[in-house]
Amino acid sequence: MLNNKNYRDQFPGLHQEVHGKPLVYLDNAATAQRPQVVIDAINDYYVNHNANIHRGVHSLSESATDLYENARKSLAKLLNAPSEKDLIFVRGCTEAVNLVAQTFVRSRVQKGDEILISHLEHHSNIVPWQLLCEQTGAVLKVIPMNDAGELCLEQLDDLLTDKTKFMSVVHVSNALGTINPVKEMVAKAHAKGVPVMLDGAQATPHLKVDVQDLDCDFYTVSGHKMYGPTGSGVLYGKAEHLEAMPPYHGGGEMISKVTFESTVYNAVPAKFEAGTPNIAGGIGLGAAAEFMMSIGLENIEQRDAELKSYAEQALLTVPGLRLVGNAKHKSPVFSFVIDGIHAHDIGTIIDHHGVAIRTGHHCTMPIFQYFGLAGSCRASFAFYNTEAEVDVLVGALKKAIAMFE
Amino acid sequence: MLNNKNYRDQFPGLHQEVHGKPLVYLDNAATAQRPQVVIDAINDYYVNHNANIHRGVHSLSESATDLYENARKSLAKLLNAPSEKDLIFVRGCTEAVNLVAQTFVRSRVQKGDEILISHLEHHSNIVPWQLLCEQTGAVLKVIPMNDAGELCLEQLDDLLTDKTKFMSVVHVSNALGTINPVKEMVAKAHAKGVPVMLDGAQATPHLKVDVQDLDCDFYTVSGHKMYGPTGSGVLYGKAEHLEAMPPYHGGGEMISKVTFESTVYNAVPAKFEAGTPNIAGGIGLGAAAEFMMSIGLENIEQRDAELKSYAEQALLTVPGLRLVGNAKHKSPVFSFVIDGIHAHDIGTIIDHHGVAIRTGHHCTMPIFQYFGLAGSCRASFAFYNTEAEVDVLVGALKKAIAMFE
Amino acid sequence: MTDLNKLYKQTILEHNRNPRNFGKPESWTHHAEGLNAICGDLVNVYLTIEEDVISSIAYDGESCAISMASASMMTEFIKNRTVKDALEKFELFCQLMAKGSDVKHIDDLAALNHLVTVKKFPSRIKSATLCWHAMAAAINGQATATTE
Amino acid sequence: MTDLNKLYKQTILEHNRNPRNFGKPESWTHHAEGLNAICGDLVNVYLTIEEDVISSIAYDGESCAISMASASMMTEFIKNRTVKDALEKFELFCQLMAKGSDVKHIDDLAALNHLVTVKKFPSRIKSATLCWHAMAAAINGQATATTE
Ligand SMILES: Cc1ncc(COP(=O)(O)O)c(C=O)c1O
Ligand SMILES: Cc1ncc(COP(=O)(O)O)c(C=O)c1O
Repeated sequence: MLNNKNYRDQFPGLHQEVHGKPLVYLDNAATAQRPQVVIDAINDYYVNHNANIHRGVHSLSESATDLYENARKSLAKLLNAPSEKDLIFVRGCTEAVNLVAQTFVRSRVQKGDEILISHLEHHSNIVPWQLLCEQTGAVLKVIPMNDAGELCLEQLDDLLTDKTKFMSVVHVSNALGTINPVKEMVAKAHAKGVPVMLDGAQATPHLKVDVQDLDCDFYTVSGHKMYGPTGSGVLYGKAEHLEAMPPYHGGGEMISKVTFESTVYNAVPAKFEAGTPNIAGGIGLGAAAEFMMSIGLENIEQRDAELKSYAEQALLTVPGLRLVGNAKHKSPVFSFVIDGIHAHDIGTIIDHHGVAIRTGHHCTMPIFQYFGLAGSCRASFAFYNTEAEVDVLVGALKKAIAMFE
Repeated sequence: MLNNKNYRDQFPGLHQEVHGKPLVYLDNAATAQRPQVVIDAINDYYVNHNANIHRGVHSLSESATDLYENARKSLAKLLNAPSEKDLIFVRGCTEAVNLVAQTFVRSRVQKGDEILISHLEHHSNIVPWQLLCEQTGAVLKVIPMNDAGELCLEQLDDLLTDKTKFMSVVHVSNALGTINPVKEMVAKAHAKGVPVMLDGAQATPHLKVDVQDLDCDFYTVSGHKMYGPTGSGVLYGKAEHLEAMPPYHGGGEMISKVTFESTVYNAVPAKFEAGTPNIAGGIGLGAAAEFMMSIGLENIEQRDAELKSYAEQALLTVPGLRLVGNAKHKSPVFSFVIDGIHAHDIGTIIDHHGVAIRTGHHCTMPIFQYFGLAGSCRASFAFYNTEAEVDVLVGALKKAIAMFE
Repeated sequence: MTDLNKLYKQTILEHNRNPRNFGKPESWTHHAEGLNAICGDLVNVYLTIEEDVISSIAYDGESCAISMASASMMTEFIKNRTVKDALEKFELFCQLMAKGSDVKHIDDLAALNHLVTVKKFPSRIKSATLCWHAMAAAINGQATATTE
Repeated sequence: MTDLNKLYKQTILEHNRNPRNFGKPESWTHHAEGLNAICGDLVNVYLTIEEDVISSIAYDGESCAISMASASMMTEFIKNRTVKDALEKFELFCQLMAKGSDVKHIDDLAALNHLVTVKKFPSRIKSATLCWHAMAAAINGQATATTE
């Protein structure tokens, strides 16, 4: 069992006041707090190993390179990737999706081909495909969802046609918390020969992810959502794809030989990592991965389940509150609306009680179009949140309602 | 006059030992050390303002957004940009060049059109154009250089033809230190109606840069080279270009409205900043800009000049040492080779005396092809380096030579 | 009374309960939508301009109480003004609400000055100005105004 | 003697002064270039393979002392071995030099074991293995070997 109190102590950002009230941070799906070990790893690089990586023969550059490459190994372990060479460091999930769209997919699609996404996607997994469709004449298809906020999987086989060249779906919805049955979806797509990318932005903070077991072709990780630094993330890709794909950015590191006439690209993953990367960010993300493994993903999953059931019951005691999305499998993320009060007003009011939630469309406008809503309030939990914080949230919501009466 | 000692104290990375010897860090052109204020700014964000930006109504998100947007203002001040809205946060110069190539330039070139760069470019300002040429059928043209490592400007007018659609040149060469007369070059290009990007990676750490005075269309800044965090940087663009350009990455933040059928893009600069950015990196970069302005760029320029003349004289006392590149206007960067000893061997040997230099082609292979060399040793100075450190370098080089005798 | 109470009780809720000029009119000469990109707020402003005078103005949309109340106040305030005057008041209102500025009151803005309390909630300033941007856009013939 | 001196004095400089099998031969049956992407090191390896035996082997290129000495040693060591044997020795040498491994000596590698000191300078391991990768690439019909 997870000793919640001990872990809370390790997150300095949790221990502060907002408007004179103790902070209740329930905006974890937007970005998580970072544990001291992550902040220390960043500091340690800047103070003791501050150098550029890969290119230097001097000692600082060597040790910085080791730290960075060890971080890649930690991430490979977290995701159970076959090799750390299958991981490309990126700024976050958004860059990862754009990278795959503009390299792997762009080199394979022609006019009339189809790209399949789902109704649950974050804008990051919609707009890059719209741009690609504009550029290539490909067509965007969407797996529909139902009133519970679950995907209509019975339609998947029909949506996977001869023209489908790629499928990209979210593992866990940031807006509704829905956990999609991605292993089954990958299998269905593969049965039709369609490669699959999974958007893992909201999955890695909560679930044990095994890319080999999922058998996905690509998997995206957002560092800042899994307790790591901002501007960090990784893209996992099957080795055969990474080898075959054209490069993304041109620049230093990603080449082995440059003349003005021609250029020989470097081996994977360097081929996709042009320029000086976010070195401190990568190192901090490695520390976050090690931190999560030291807690144990099964412990995090268990704690999530406890918080989820407590929060769900507590929220339903708020008069006029309606939950948006109630998938059978979901993460501790709650989208809700309250009769007669706009989400932004609720957000502003409960902030004055120290409670940080997100309001609006959460970068998933199509989901809210489906429900005929402009947006929602979203309370999203991490394993370090407590039942007492749920109570503060509920109390604050009741005060907001009182104010509007 | 700059009190060097005081400033050294503010860089924690300078005060350590390597192989039991005090570190002499002369690899500043690869990446600089960071002052404590930059490290503190990163920490402060993670500890006191840890939240995602732009999207939240809660207090932490507001203060994080303010810090991030104030950083943009500091950068605008440093570069004398007309407005902070003309600055796009990027990972570094490499991303900036790729962004401009794939948006502004790609939408303007056709088969047979020409892109003009120079022989002094870093791979980051070569390979993105080669990729673009492959994609569009455009042709890459190169402004030649002379034995001093200066560009042959008398040929520029002829190289700017009716077909030239864009010119991208380095402000200060990372390999040789050459400071190009970029204002004059911009004027010549503009006279032929050609827009210009300047690669400022090595300029901002050393020179007062005024984008309005230079009148360049785009200017790139690498944060990690100007005492800021890794994974940070900005692209300056003239407002009219940024407005007109198609977006780069698709994702959250860069849109105002998404449906599966169509998408409305957000205003500049958000249009180019899809996804969660490197928030801590941007904030740290703002702190670096403020730090540099507090020292005064004119003081940095003066200190550079002192160090440069001292180092040049000292290096020339090393037997068999030959400087590569001796431009009239140059930065305190010295590329050199020593008869009969390969650069990497020198690098390894002097590292054992605590001296960190870079060896190899410094991501500028064409420069070394010109000189018929595989690479060089490069000692690159920052204002915090000292004359005593120059002496240590020279002593270490002499010991390396003795070892090979 | 806390700022929070002041903002909601005094200024906002009254207009929310009794919105003036709310709803899509049967006809209009000028229209624009105001979009707040970040949070998805939407306000439509409909104007009828006759001989340079805004003879009628209405709004609808889906938006927070601050935004809706601001729109309600704006329509009351703008109705029967000349186009030129309306645009001048738009500028003044933006000055009043500008983040960082210390302006607390602008004589020409009469009752609208109460909205200055919104500045204590910086992320909500755009809620208050959204309808004004839409109004100005409509006059200028633009279909959409966004407050980034 | 420091590691640095040991590396350079004992192992490397002798081969640098008297390189064995240096220079581009008049003819060969197999060739590959080895490129060290990071630092721009270049080694060409030329083999003549007759009935599965490497009857002659030579190298040239522009590279550091470690890389050049390693190539010189390799050519002495590999000459007259069968292709199969050469590839096995390549594997063994890579094991010896692998970053992180504790292997200090491999019986089958005889004189080459001195190069293990290079492991004290991790960024230079690739200098020592570059020629070996090129040799293996040449045998396998690849034009270029890179050590990322
Ligand atoms: C489901 C999902 N996908 C993608 C993203 C974008 O990730 P990032 O912020 O790392 O670019 C997010 C977060 O905003 C998300 O929640
Ligand atoms: C002149 C020059 N341009 C571009 C770059 C690439 O910059 P970054 O490391 O920020 O991608 C560098 C640094 O490596 C450089 O020195």
